[in-house]
Amino acid sequence: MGTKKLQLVIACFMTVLLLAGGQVFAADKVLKVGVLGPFTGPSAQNGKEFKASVEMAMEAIDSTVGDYKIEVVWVDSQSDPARAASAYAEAVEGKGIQAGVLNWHSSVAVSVMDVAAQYKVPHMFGFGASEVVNEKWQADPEKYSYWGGKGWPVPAKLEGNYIECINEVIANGTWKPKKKLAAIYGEDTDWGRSAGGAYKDALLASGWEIYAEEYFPITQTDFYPLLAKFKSAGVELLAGTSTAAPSLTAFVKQYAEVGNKGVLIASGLGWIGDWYKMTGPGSDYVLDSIPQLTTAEAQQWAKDVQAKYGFNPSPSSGGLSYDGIRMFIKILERTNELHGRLDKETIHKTMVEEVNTGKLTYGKKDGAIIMNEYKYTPETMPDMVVGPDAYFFPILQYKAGKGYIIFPEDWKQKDFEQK
Amino acid sequence: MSKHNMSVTLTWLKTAPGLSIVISIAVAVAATIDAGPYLLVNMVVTGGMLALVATGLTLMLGVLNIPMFAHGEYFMIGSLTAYYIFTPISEFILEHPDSWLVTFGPFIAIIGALIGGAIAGVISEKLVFGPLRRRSTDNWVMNSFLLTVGVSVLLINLHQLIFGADFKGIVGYWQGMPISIADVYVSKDRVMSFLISAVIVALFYLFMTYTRTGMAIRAVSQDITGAEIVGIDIEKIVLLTISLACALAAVAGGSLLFMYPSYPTVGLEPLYMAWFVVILSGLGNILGAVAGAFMVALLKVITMEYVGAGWDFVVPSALIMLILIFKPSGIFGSDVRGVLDK
Amino acid sequence: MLLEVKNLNAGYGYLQILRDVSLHIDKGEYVGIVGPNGAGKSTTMKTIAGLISPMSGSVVFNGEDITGLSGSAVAKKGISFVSEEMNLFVNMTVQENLYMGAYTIKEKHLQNERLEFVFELFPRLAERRKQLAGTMSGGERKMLAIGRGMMSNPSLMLVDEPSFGLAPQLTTSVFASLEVLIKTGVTILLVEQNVTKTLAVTGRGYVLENGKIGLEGKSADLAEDSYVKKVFLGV
Amino acid sequence: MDTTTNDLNMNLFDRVLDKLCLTPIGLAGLILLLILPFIPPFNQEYMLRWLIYCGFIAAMSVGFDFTAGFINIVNFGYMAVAGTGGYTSALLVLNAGLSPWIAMLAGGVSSAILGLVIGMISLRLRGIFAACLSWFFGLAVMGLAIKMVWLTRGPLGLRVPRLFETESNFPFYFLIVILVYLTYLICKWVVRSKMGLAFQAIGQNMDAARTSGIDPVFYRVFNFTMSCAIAGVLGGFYAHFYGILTPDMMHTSKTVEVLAVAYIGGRGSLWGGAVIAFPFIFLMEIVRSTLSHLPGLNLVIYALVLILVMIYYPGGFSYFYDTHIRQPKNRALRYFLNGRDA
Repeated sequence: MGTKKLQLVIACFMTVLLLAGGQVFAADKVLKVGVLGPFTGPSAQNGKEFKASVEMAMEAIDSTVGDYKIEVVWVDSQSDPARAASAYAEAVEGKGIQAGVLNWHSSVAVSVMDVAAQYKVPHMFGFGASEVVNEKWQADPEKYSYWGGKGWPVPAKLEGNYIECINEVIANGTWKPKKKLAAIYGEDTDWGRSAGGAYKDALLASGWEIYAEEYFPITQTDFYPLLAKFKSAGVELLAGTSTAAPSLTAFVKQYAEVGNKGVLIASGLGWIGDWYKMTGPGSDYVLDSIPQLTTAEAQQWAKDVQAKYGFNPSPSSGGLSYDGIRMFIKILERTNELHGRLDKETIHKTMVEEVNTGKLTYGKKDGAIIMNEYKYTPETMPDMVVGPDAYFFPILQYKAGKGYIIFPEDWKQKDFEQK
Repeated sequence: MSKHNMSVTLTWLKTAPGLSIVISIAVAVAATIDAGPYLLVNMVVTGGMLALVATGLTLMLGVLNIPMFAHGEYFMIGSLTAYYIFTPISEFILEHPDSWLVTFGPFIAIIGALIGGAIAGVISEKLVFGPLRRRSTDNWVMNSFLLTVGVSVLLINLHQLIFGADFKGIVGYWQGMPISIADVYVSKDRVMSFLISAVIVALFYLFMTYTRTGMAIRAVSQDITGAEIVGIDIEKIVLLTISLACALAAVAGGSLLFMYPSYPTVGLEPLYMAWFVVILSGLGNILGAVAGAFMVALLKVITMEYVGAGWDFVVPSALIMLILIFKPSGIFGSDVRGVLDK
Repeated sequence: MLLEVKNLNAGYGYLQILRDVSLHIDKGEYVGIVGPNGAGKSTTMKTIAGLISPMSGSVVFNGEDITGLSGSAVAKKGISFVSEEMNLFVNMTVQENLYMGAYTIKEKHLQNERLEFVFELFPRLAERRKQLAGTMSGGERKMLAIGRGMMSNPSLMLVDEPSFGLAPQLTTSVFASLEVLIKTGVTILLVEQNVTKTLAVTGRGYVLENGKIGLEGKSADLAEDSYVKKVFLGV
Repeated sequence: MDTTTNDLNMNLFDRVLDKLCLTPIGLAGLILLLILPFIPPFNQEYMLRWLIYCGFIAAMSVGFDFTAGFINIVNFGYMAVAGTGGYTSALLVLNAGLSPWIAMLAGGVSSAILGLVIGMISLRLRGIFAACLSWFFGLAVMGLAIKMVWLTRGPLGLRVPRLFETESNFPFYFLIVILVYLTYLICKWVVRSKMGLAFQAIGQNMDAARTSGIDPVFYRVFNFTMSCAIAGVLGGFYAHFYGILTPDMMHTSKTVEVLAVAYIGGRGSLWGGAVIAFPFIFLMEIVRSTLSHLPGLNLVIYALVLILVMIYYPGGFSYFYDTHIRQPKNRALRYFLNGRDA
């Protein structure tokens, strides 16, 4: 039997090879853009939101910039830096992407930065926030100029707000903790540790005592032993974050169940579109900081996503990525205007000359739905300008599935409430 | 207590099971005094759920000699089934808060998970294990092990292909305030999941000990030829055992949906833990597996308390390896016949 | 005729052991199969019991063709097999083992009747009813295996090497218990290496050599046969 | 392929070939692998990247088969062992400024030590229990890599300098092909010697081996140490090729990948896994890449192939080759397939 069958198998194999190889030779005037995101794995929910945002933004421009057809290539990071780097390199080598946008994890950013630099593919608006990304970027700005402006600043710039808010609340007497004992928790990733470090610094600076710092794998969903430990130690303030939906919602839910009476900061809960479905009333009184869908346009966007994709998008992963991809489209349009052609060199040039210098910004006037303005300057790079009139997250407190802004003072909708 | 009983107890205490049970209880008591009663409560609740997953695994390994690597995926099937049954029920409950479903809806979901797991088990036997058994007899343990590895990868990725990789979770099964035991708050869901697992494990124990079919399963596990010559229909018993084992894993997945949302690789952690239990306690009896489950739960909780989050694989697995060096057949394993590669 | 085996060919995998074995047993008979090691005695038994499926030939029991049925199906027809390895359930008590022997009987009271009967036959087992089978001595296990074989109230018992690995005095007691069984009207097919003993107790016998039936006839005649004497009895 | 003949009739070419443990077709395959990167479409960088991964899995599967196929113990923590080598190598380069080449060897040494430890503590265990022990060991090592953040940076991964300071994948490809061949050659030499017989004796029946004067302790530990040393060097290659090392590399699912290839290739053949890895892994990569909108499909196929092979062809590809292809009527062809000693 052997030989004939074997020949057939080999023939099939070669055909598949040729088909795959043939992809590289596609038609002219096509710009392939890689969208990097965790489409599978524990953060797949964010990947889903990315996908919806990109598809909607592409639909709005009919996937066309000038006479270029934009083709989206999904690059799955699988929440793992090594696999992400491989997938990205493959997208460049095999599928011929000329530019990339978005990204979720910091650890992925750290590894993909090198790939982008290696192939000189400009990448815009990756979310990897941690200091490591910035340190690496600043160590060689020239090389990493291909890793363009980030979509999320280092935690210290935003996460410190929580502690500021808490201290303010204590100062004006709305909350009277028995003792200033805090604990820090977080997912065991660059982001989790980086944010945890930000809380720690801010807490220690304002006279808090830290009981413990606990970092757990992003797939963990059983926190009862940990939370019980915190409770029995009398921890009054628990600050932490996770980007993985199951992990953080379980944490919040179990925090309430275990009977903790203190304040819980669950940074990132609202980044998950349908978080309330998973936490239920356990999320009452929890603090979080997420951007708000304030404008009519933003609310319309959320409705559209709900209608088209069947889930409630989160302003942070869905909304920010929507703004990110639209800003990227603006960059493409500008590049086309300046150079008359779209490829990795011209896009990179625009990014370096126009975006990173603060010349090209994207704001409410362009139709941004989340932030007032996305603006990068040489001083802030790779972060954006952070501030209430540019990029800013207010602090909210949840009640019955809705968030009310309690900080900063001028945006305040409600006062802080104690449990 | 007579003198004779005393000496029997003393000898038992010197055996591996006696020693380890006494040490475990002592450690649990010491840690409870040191840290607080919540530790004990957590250990009991975690142990209950581990017992459920581990008994299914023991059954597969002990009766059929299948070192099941896909056990966690039946856990996942259970949680998935429960999710798709309970989601419409919970929506209905939201609109009709007085309905009988408020109390009994979760049971429907959990029983659904049980049935789902049993069906999955039957399908696996018909499509996978049966054909292997008919074709290969030598090197059975390793071949079936690799087969279950394949099944595991297959089920994980089928889940991802069909249902997507996102986390399908629920807020909780039973509403209401958590129950307070000695200033330790335990949510109704956890109490119920513990009760469910206790009832199921007890029923299962009674079934295996006293019923004709249960005895037939034990007979098959001890001597398959002997079972055949007394007239036990091996095929039927094997089918029943596989579906029972899968149902046990699935019911664990179903009743723990509030804590482990369903996603493709949700089964990995229960799988690791169940294997810890089975290897630690050895292949002996169900009671051994239950005791082992509480020991592993204790290890896990203690690690979490004194070492920190994220260490709960390192410390227990290191300890179990240590125990294995001194007691290769596990603590309660008097007889490891059949699993040795002879 | 209770059992009729015709032209049976069987073996393991590609290895054929039995060649055209034919034998028959009438109701109430006590028949022995003797032969040297590796002659295929156990294979014959296992094939009749359904543990090995034959390559060709037929096994007819009580007028019903049972060729190729599984072991459990054969057991349900009323044949019980006491194997050489005994195949006891080592982690079950004596009583549980015996109850398992009555697996094909559904009614509890009938099971209990059989249990009483076996306990009467082997009082030793009654004494140890709560003991685990795995902790018993060789002779007791043999007794238990035979007792378990009795539990299903079989019309035919296949007993394979009951004396294997036993001390001489135990062998005698095992043979004595088979003697008792015959008196209660059970048909027995016995396989033994101990030729003298076998031919002394059984009524009729077969000599199996190299997978073939060499001789057959009344046991007393076989015992006097010069060939048998020369080969097996070393006379 | 398995016997060394010092037949004087053999010409020099045949003798060299025999020393190199190759048949003419094996040599042809090796040459094909070496010229592959010059043939379109394989000359594209991304295809080379896949091929390098194929080579890595191929070499790993040879090392894995050295244990699984010969002493019949599945080292279920094999990737964790490789990861240890990778981390050792990476850390030495990063912290001690060692050259990656020397560091890779040091990685091999560290893994060998790990293998020695696993081999020693799993001595009293057989079959599935030894597999479980190595599995738990792997889990513990992975857990350590995750938690020792100060050293390994935890899940964030280490940035590792690459072996060649070039962006091209070419040199890496040739290196891995050489590594695949070297791994095969070393294992084959050992297996051909008296030691190979001892391995097989132990693998088939440890007690019988012991009674016939073979010391299972030495051979088992030696086998474990050697296969782990191979894994360590390959782990170093992995680290210095991808340039990033995360604990995820040590995950059980990665071991499953190696194991699947080794078993589909055919256990106990050494070459089966290496031969099958290239087309198989490559095809899976194509499926994954072209059908990226169906994530997990490649793994579904992977699992299906493993299941089908385990049920219907547990001997794997090498067995198929030996029974169906190896002995053609044509003499020239037979020489081509078997070399002179057939």
